[in-house]
Amino acid sequence: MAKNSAGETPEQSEFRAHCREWLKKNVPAPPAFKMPATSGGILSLEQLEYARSWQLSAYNAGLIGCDYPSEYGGGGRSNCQAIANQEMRNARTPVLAGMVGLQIVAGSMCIHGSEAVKRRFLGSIFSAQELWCQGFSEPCAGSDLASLQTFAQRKGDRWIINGHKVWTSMAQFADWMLLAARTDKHEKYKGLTVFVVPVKAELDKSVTVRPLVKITGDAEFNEVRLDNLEIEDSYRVGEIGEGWNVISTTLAHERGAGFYIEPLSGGQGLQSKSQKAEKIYPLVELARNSVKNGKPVSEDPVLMDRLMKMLTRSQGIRQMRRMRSVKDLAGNPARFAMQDKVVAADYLQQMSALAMEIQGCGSTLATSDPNAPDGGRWSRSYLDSFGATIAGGTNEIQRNIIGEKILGLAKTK
Amino acid sequence: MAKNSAGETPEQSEFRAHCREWLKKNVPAPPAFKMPATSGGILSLEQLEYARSWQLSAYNAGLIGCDYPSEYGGGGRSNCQAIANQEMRNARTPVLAGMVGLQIVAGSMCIHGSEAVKRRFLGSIFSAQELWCQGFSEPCAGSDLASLQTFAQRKGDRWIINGHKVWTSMAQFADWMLLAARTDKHEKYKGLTVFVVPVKAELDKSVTVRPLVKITGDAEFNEVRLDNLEIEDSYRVGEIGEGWNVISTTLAHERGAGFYIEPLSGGQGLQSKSQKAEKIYPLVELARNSVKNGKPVSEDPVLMDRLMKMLTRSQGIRQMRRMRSVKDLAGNPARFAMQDKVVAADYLQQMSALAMEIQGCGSTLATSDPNAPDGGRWSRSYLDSFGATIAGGTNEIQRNIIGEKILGLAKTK
Amino acid sequence: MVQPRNFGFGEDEKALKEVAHAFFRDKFPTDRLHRLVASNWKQEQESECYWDRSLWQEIVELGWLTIAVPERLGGAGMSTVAVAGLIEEAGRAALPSPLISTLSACYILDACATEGADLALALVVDGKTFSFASGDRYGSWENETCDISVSDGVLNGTAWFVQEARKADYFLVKAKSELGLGLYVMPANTPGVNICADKIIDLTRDQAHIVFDNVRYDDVQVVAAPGEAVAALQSATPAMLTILSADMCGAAEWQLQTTVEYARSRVQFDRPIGFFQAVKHPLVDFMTEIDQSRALTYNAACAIDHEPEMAEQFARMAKAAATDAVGYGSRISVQLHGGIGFTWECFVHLYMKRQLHSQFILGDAAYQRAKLGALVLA
Amino acid sequence: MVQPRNFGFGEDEKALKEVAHAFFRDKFPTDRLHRLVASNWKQEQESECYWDRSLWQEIVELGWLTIAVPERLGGAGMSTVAVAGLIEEAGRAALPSPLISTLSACYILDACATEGADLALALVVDGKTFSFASGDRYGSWENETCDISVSDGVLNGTAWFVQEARKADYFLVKAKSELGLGLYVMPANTPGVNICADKIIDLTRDQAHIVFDNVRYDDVQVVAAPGEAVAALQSATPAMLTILSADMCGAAEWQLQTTVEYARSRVQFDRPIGFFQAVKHPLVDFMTEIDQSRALTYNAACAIDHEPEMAEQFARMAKAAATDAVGYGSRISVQLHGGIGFTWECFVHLYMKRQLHSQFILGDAAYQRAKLGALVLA
Repeated sequence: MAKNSAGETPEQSEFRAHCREWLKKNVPAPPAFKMPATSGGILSLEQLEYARSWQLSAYNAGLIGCDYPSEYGGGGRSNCQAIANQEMRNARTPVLAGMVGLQIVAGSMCIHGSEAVKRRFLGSIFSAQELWCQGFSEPCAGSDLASLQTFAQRKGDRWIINGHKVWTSMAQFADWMLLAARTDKHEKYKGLTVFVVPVKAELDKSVTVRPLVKITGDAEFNEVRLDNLEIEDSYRVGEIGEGWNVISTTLAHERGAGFYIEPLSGGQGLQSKSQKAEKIYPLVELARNSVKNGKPVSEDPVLMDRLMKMLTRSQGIRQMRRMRSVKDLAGNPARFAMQDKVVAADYLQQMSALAMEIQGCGSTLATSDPNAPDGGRWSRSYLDSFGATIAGGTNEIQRNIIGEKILGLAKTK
Repeated sequence: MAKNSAGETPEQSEFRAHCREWLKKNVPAPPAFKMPATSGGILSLEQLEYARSWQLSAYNAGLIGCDYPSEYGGGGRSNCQAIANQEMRNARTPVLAGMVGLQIVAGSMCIHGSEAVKRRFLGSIFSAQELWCQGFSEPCAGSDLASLQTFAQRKGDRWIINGHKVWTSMAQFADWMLLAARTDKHEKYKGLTVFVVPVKAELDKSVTVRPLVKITGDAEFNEVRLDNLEIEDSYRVGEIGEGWNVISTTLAHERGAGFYIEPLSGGQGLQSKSQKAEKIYPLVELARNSVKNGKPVSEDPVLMDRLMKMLTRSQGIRQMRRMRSVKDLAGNPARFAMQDKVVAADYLQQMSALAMEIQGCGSTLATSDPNAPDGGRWSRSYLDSFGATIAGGTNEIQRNIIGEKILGLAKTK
Repeated sequence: MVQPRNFGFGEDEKALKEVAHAFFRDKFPTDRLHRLVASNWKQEQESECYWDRSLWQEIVELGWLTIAVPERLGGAGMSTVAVAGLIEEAGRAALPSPLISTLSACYILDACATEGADLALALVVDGKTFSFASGDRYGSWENETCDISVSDGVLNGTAWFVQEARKADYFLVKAKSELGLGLYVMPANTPGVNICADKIIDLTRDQAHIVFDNVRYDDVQVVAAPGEAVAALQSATPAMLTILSADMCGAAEWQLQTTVEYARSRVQFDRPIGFFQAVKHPLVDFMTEIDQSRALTYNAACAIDHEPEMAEQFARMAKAAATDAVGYGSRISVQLHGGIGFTWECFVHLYMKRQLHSQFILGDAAYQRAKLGALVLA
Repeated sequence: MVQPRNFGFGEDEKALKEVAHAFFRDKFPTDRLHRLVASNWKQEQESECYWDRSLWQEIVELGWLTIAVPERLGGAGMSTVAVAGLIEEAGRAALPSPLISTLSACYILDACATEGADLALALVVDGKTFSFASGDRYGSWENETCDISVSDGVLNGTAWFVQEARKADYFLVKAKSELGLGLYVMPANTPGVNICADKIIDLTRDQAHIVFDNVRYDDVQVVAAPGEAVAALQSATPAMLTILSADMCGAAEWQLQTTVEYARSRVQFDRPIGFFQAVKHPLVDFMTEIDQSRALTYNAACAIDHEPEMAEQFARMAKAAATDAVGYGSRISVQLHGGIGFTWECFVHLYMKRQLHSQFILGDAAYQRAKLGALVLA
């Protein structure tokens, strides 16, 4: 296909122009109330409605689900979601309410779901008419996800489900859950099956949602108990016993290494006009404005050395993401895709730790303290960064997977 | 037992006085030729004879083998070797020729050897009348030492031995080797047996010694091939099939965590009057005397920060060794003993790397270059440091052992 | 060697440490700490000041508050090594208390060697608690920086980052005048002394900035005359660094043992996770760092007692090593606990937050190394 | 974005890199390198200068020496991204050659934009090799430091740490006069130019200090007049840093793949050692560092071609990242090979030594970051 100087097909160029045009007119002003930086941080209904109505509007303009088949409510385009993402990022659009559905559910549902499931659910995921949560982790199944114990008992054309899920963000708002359950107690990996189960409709009946408090004191996650929840077999995603496949596809999408590129929230709530990797630039500002032990931090060579290390890393991550799309240079693109989460999570943690050191004693102050430098965001972000290094597969497990899948090393197990 | 203010028994105080007195008069002047810093670096016969005659003289004065039973040629004292070591270190005594025998062989021979073996060999180890090498590692048995393949075939009251040993320092000078061999091919750990085998007497007959060149270009090690070497069963150390026990005792002594404290070379060949851990002070000197990118290194805060980190670590190791002997503070003394090798090896490597950075471009120069700063010793010592992190059990394996033995974690295997 | 080889850790020191160990183990186990400081998880509690006053009363009655007060003033006058041993045990329990702040004040007061200082030390013997009020707006640990000024017998200004401020009966206030820095003892309830609680992350401490608004004082409250404070502070700095390091080492050992216990019991992939080197090796590394930090801490304490010319160097090494050790160890203690470590209900975050706080108080690792470098090169 | 998203890595760049990859794979496998530079292990060889001149002749005939020479002077005039791609492949082979030194000189000469510089570039087109002679006694990379002075048409002094000195036909000499720094082209065989070989650790390079003893020159040899050199050097610095980084990335990938291969085949405890996380995780970390360094290197190359105002920042990032990556990677490549990695016969030490050399040339990581900090805060 002919490509222009930026390496884009005519379809892509045209789509980019459309996005830019539409965004110029349709990005809403930030609301009067505070919005979180990610959909996981949505706690109130007014936040939810704001994020939801933005997603619907962006979906109607064709910026969400661009690369999914049109028969399921997608845009039917090819390699356009990344373009919409760039433009949404540049336009600093609001958080998308249905990120769990978009990032975690849609990709594997489209790959493994039945025709009926895809027609029933995908469109409402894109439009945020229905919200989703993910039901994989359990208290005893963290890194070793396949040891999960939630059990689905077959009963004719129905399944009766009992179990206990944790780390379920958005469960308090979700209409549906993508649930991984055991259907065979004798086979570890081959005894799993994935289902779509109702949450909101069953709330306080066969489904109980309870907030789970994080290390920061925030309740962004939930635990969900399922007691004799009954669903029809048509709500199954993939074959019986093939759940591990579905889970793997889902996790790959969650880690940004899946087949579909998920839409990105635009960072309206972020302080800088940037992706995570660029958050370093506020750190340069912080260094400029901070005084430590009687001298400006920008004149402290030891801290400046470490800051430049972080700046280099930030730019390295950014350029790695760029190189990932340049096939002739990237070699195996999976190599780039699979390391992204590990590298970005470690970076976020180290950068936050450095920011705390720049602030010195100021880092003892919580976000609620009016004297906290930079609003206390860096200490908070350090504590929060363990979400990134633990959730969605710990960095330790990720390194195993990369070593095995990319470098071909023997399996650690 | 009554102790004086330094925590010493009367026997210890008296012994310390004796050492000090004797050393004052009997430490020989450094020879005209260059001596290596460790016995493993002895390459010429004149070096060997110098180190050998010093050891004999120190042994005759009672400073070597102090804590071994007197019936085997030891000093019959209790907890006195450490005192002799301190005094020898302070007196900057020469290298001891028979370090392999003293450090590696004597302890486990005394614990596991037959009465005949102990009477035959221990005294000549202490006096350096006979020199030793260690025959454990093989090309395919490094970290996994118990997978060694050298085979000893029983034939009446004799054994016929075939195999290939590597990393055998001092083999070119050794009279004897402490050999680990397989006596049962069906049992991994329980199929091993340890023997004393002749080297010098069988050289170029059933024993072949060939130098093994290190990463630095030096040939401090050897490989040793055994072809139908025959020995009597009385040369066995420990029971048949109990070799792994003997090996473990030996390795513990090699790592400084054994029952017996081995004598120390006194550091006459070292540039500073100090143990390894104190080598940092020359680094402070180096920093004072180095110029990098147009300014003195002592005015470079980034390098000074790292230098102070090393200085702190050096002092930390030193104080840890001190605390190890203070039972009420140390808790489990094995915890201190077992980590010493790992920590010291990592430290040596990191310190050398820092010295290279202090020297900058000068670190490209080899020891043979007359312009090399500090004689090129730091780049050399960096390369050599992999001996410390690999030999005698890699640091990776050491960390396993510590985690399992001290912290009680599950075995990694 | 000037120092006794055994750090001066004799029978008295041993007995004190053993008693303290048993006391905290029995009377203040971690679940009690969690109930005390973390049972309510609302953000507002960040400005709360939870401590167990009856437990504190027992500690006072055990005489631990006075161990650094000279015998001639009625204190126990124990060695710094003994103090380090006690504080190591308190740190293991992450005890919310004004113990460290009061002992630190004792070292400063003792270095002042004035009549006023002796009177203040007598208050400690009476069970009164102290905190040193000296930080500037930016949390500087330089002796010279100060946001409080004194003139005409009146103090004005603000002391920032004052530790355990709401647990202190008295403040030891650093203030500047034209003649230099002086130190003043000030009852916490003096009119014009406004304690403004900070909202902090560490749930086991409290911290405040204290606004002095035309606060008058008597001559007897002057424990170091203008120009005399810096020498006293310099002399007390090694002890302040050393006891904080001891607290960090004790808390670090708790972090290590708790995480080791988890790694022994948590099963994933059909194995206790301690099987995996990605779990095992970091724990071993943390252990080696703790042991070096502890050894450096006792070495510093022993130097204060026996080799004062080396005390500052050794104390800066101890604080630098402890700060790096607990930075690393806090991270892995949460990380290796996995999902549960990221929750409020798990105990490890209490220690991580305490250690984060300790890392910054009295200056972080790079700060100690910069000071050390100046001393070594001097 | 000013830069093309694909780094400007188009068909020509791709073709060149692929040809180079196959060329080095087929003609200069590592066993051949080992035979060439390490078959004799005596210390004396540290001053030897082994290179394969017939292989070099093939490289010259392929035109790779001229890829950075402008087309108007008969060169290939390719993009810096193309140059980076070529050097990455040469680095993977750890090629002993004056390729980097000559290409670096081309960038400096091109920036001089003088008649003399054009004549010198024409020499490159004729297959002549160059090296930049500029270092001071302490190996400073500051443009301002210089131990060679020029007066009355005569050069005197010493250039230190000159790369590939015995493989160079010409030196590009930096010298100072009252009017400032100038650059001079000097045939290696000029009387009074004394090449004193250094004994170095890296077996794949040669290095010398060059003593200039009353060396005369013609006007045409002046490629940058006194006072003009600093601007030219500043302009060429990003390219010099970038191609060295490319070499380091290529060599690093060899280190990674070779160690991965060993971890897949070496069996201990009945398992390929790659099973163990203490082997697996460091390899993964090294991979991520290589990939960031490579991405930064191509980003810097692309900036030189398209976004020159950012070129120095990006090039310093690339060299800093590559230096840290290969420091780590060299260490683990030897460590994870265990005993065999500590021997002369194993290939990994050749790469470790080359990387150690590269880490220091043009300034180490901390130096790059200090420069970067000044640029960012400016």
